[in-house]
Amino acid sequence: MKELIVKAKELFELKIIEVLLGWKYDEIISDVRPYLFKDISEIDELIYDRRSVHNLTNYLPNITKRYKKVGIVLKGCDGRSLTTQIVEHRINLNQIVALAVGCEGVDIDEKQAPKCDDCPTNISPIADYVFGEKKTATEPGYDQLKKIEAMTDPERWDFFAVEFDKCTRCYACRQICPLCYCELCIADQHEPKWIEASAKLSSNTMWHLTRAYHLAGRCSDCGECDRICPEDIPLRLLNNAVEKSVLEMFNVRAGTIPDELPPLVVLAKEDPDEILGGRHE
Amino acid sequence: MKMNKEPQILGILCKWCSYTGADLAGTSRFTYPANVKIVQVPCSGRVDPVMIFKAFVEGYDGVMVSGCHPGDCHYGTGNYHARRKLAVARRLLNFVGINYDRMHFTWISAAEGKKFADECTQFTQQLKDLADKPKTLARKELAK
Amino acid sequence: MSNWKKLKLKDLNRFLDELSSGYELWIPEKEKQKWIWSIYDKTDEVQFPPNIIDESVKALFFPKRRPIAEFDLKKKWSVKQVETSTKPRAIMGLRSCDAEGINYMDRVFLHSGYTDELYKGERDRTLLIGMICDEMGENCHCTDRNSSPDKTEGMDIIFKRVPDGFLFRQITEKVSDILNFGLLIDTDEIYEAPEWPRGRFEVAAPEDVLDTYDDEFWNDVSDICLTCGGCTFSCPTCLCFLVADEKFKGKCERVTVWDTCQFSAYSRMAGGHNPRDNNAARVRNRTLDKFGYSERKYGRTSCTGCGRCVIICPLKRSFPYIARNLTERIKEKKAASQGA
Amino acid sequence: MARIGVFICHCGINISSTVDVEKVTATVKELPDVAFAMDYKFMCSSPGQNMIRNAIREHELNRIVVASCSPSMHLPTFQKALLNEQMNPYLISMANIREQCSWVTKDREAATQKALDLVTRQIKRVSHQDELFDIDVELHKTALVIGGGIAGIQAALDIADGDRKVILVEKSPSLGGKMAQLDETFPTLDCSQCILTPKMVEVAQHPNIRIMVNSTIGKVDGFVGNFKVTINRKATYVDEDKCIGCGVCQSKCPSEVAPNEFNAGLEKRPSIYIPFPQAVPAVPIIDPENCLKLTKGTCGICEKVCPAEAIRYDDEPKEIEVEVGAIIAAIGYREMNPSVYTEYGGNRYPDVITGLQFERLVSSTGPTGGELIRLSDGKVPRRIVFVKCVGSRDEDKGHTYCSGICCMYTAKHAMLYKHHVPDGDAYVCYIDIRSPGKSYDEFVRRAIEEDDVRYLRGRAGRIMKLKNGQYRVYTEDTLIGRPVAIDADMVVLASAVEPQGDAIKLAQILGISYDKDGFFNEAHPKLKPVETATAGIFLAGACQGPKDIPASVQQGSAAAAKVLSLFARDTLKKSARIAMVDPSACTGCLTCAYVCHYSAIEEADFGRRKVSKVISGKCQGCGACVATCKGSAITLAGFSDDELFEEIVL
Repeated sequence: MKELIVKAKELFELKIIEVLLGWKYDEIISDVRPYLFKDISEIDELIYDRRSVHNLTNYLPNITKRYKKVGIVLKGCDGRSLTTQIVEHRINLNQIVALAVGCEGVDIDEKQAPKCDDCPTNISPIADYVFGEKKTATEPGYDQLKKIEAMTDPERWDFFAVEFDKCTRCYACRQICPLCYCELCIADQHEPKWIEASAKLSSNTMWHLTRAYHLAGRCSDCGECDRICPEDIPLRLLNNAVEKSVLEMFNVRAGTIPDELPPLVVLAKEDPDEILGGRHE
Repeated sequence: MKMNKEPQILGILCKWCSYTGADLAGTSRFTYPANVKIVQVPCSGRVDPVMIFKAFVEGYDGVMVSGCHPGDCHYGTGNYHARRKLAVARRLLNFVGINYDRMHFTWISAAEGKKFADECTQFTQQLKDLADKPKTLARKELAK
Repeated sequence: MSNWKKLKLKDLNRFLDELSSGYELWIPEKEKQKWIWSIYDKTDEVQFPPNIIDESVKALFFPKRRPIAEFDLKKKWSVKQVETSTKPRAIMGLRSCDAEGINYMDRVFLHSGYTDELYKGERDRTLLIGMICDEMGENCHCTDRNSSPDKTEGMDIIFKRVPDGFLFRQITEKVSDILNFGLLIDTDEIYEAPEWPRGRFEVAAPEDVLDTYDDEFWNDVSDICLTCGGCTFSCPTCLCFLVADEKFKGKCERVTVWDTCQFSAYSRMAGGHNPRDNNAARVRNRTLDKFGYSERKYGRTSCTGCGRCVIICPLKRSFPYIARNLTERIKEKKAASQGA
Repeated sequence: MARIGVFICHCGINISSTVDVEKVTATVKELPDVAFAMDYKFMCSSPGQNMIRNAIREHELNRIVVASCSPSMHLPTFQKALLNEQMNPYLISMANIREQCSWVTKDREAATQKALDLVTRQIKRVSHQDELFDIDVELHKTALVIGGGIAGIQAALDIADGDRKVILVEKSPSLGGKMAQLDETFPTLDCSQCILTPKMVEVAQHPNIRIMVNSTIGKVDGFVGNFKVTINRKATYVDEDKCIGCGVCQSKCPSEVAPNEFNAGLEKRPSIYIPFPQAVPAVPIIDPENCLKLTKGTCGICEKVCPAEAIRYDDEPKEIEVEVGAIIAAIGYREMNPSVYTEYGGNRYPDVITGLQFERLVSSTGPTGGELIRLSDGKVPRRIVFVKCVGSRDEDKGHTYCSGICCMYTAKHAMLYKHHVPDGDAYVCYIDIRSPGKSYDEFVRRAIEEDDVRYLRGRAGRIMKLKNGQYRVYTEDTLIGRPVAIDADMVVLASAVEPQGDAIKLAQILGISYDKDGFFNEAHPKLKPVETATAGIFLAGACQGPKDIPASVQQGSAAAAKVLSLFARDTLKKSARIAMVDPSACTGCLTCAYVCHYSAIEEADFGRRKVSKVISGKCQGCGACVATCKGSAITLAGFSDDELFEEIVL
């Protein structure tokens, strides 16, 4: 990604950005990790390749508080998170210089991340500079999701009960999500206790339903929660189920259109009543 | 498999139309199953799907939400917002194994006492007809 | 004849069967690539991992969710205290770092002016049968924390794997009968301590660590830590909890639930003020607690060197990154102040 | 700590016949925080309320639960008891064990269990209820009256005479409504125009009334005391300030194609027209669909002949914004089109007309100048049949309700016929005669006894046109049990009263409810007949249900009295049940502002952050923002998460 490095240097030189959020190789952990480049001298270490799996937008709210002009390297899914962050007033777009890369997919444990199989947008909708090719959007396959959908109700619950039961409520999924940013998460509230603090099937179920619902029409399927979960709970399945509903019912793909309001706060008089009843196979 | 015992139903009704409709069912002496417990909210737009998730986790067999007919919301647009939220919640719950038919959303006006009683009766029957919901869903930690 | 006794490999299951007849026996079990603690089942094929068990033994004394009282919500004033089981229990295969963690829990729950009765109950009924690691794990660093895999403090019995079986030695007087089981035979073999590797993750002295409170360093760390709290849950000496009432169908349980200083809600006060409202402050708090505050309060740093925080970290770098950079930062500062 | 008093009502035997009230009382006594529980026959009665007051004092109660009828019925009653003991009125909660329990459950055990469950929920809820304080808001002391018929006119005049400003909006070119179309009125047979016209003139000349004709309501925002209303005024193509009402334009207009609305379509009118001679205001309007100038660009005669230069072919619709404190909906009714009644000819027979058409036919201002003749051939009808209940009390083709006024006006029509054609025959086919009201039954008797109108009890089955130009009405006389056929020269159908075509649309704009037929709903069928469920919006006239003139006038005056009593205050108490943002928990995403129907959420500073803030005067307490806030930073007082949680979770 030579052009990326050249452009980054130029932006630093022209003082268009103060810092750049990107990736670099860290020998301590022998892996690529997110890194905040603060000086032009570091830029040669900037990496973007199949190991750049992290969604960097999660760090933006903190960083934009400390720096006025922040450059960020964005994959397609990350850019969609950014769109929603901007609509929800988390980030001021004027502070951002978006370096959008034409994402060719990323790897988890040396295999292509499952999210990339379902990716409809390889380029960020917010882009000041574009590096790489835009791919024609393909419809998500949702292979895993469709397998679950094909099960009977009790089978589906049996499947999820096992998964939810594993949850230790470490909230890594919440912390890594760029769109989980409540000052006081509903799971941390004391009165009323919609979601009890202890890890047990009932409260875990509450947590996972609520988390997925709160991401409805917002989740960009960056897959970070799924990757990070220490118990390997298939969180993407839940996200995708909601994502698919929102697409089918409201024809909205979260974050793909800048300035578009999230579908659950849109006033939609024309929605058909059928969305409240009848089956949606 | 059918349920023998009466299914427990939580009815969340908007104050202006549906709660008044439920009152009218009483005034007109239309009977319906006693297992419907009504909670009043100012508007169906006040209904947060988290309440519905909680109701299922707490062991209710079905949840019924009703507001003013589209266009008739006392607050103008609350029921449109509710419709979107609840439609998403409903499909999410179905995805984890809680059947669509355990959630019943309807519009009942203040004049529709008969409709309210009928909806309650039909919904109760619908829940009885459903295969037993996953037993594990109701919390059992305290029973342990 | 040494003060060790030997159990032949073929007798292991019979030994465990006999042990489990008098004790609720907990042993490590491998589940989906991870070692966890589980109750011994006669059909199990028993294995002991070469070094740490992924799940900390903390949860066996201080579970993530621990009922402490019960109420009946349909009656007035109906509080009932929860009592612990008195059935004898043995935990077999824990490591020196686990024992260090238990020692630390003892300091917090038993010897700091207040006794946690539920913890004491669990502690009193438990026999600790420790194992000396075969080798130190990739992330182990107990040797840098004033300990080593063969440290026996806190154990009741210790054992070591040898090619054809196990060597056992009694440490405390708590139980002697176990070593008199017929299956344990006298032997001349003894355990010889090897030279354990050191210097993996050295950390500066507590006073120097505490001195970094206002350092800009913490801001840099925070940019790449999610404050997910995974490290605190897996840590054997992170003991924060919150008290919650959990109600269901007219009954209520008051429970303690693990909490973590890594969550913003942890330090949020009733009026909404949050003294640690950013990642930097929270990461700093945890690090300073492990290597500074705990030393002041309980006389020793609370990090046992088990390395679980490294394993669990979703970003794979919290501890080594922080430790190395912190120590370097302190060195830099010292050099600078000496130079000046 | 909560000290809860629980008061359980028998409601005579309304509750206690299916609910074991004593058992419920004994059981709730044992619940935590319940300091006192009792049951009584009529909790809402004066002794009942005194029991509550005494218990508050004696047992130092700080929360009250009353289990009785629906809170919509008696919550204010019990709140008063609290207020009398200096307790905050929001510290009470009601369990609805009558409408939603004893009246809908037959099984005693199930009803008792349900009642216990409902009371328990309210006991749990009430400890989470906080003291709330109503808010004072200023109000605009101007009323908006929608509809310029007799009900609207009466309401506007009464309010204006009370020295408050009124904006009177009428969608047609003139005030007057249906009453202006009537000939004589029952039961006194005084001339409708003669009693209405002075009132119309009074309205026109009243300094406190602003008339806006040719106008409809586009949008209503805000709340009681502070409505913002957008009024859409049609393009009329006539400058009303310049027009002198001479009517020359109307007489010279060459395009007479559109049906005359005022004369119920019995004749055509010009494309520039004053609807009727006494119209107020007496300003013509151009019908843009038929005007040759506006459709084809030709003609232009009216502009040439107008002595006042008042014609404006470039006129455009206007949106006018007004701020008002109260609204009265008085849009009246429309006569049902009997076209669905194909058995009565379905509008194909020229001499089978509706009641309103008959009014125009006998009126001296009507198409025939008051001469009663057949429109088909100009002959005087020698025999006439009146068919009642066309579209009323007919589930299949019409409406289920009784239109109420037809019995009376049919009697009047028959009498008028006999006065015009003394030697003619008048028949009335009726199902029932409904004539309650002062001098009403006497009026009907007069028609039968003095004017020799023949009443046949039976529903007319069919009307057939005969070759000789007559119409054969097949009916039966159920009193003698024989089929009857009458050959008549003219048939008048008493077509049903039904809501205006745009009634539902207006209800939705106003945010008021309507019944299955489309009539607007009053807040309470007996006790709040002119109020709607929306504070500050009132009803008058036939838009609420079929009504005759006296009833419409009464309701107009009643609504005006309500408005005047509202305007007697300088500020309004607004319910404390509104939303509040906890700024420390708010992330400032402002998604709450996107869902707020009242634009009641604005951005505010909180330390270094931007957060949402509720404008308390604007918030109406719907709670859409609360359900949208993922971080639960917004609380709706009275319907907080805490309160609802306790009701949901048992």
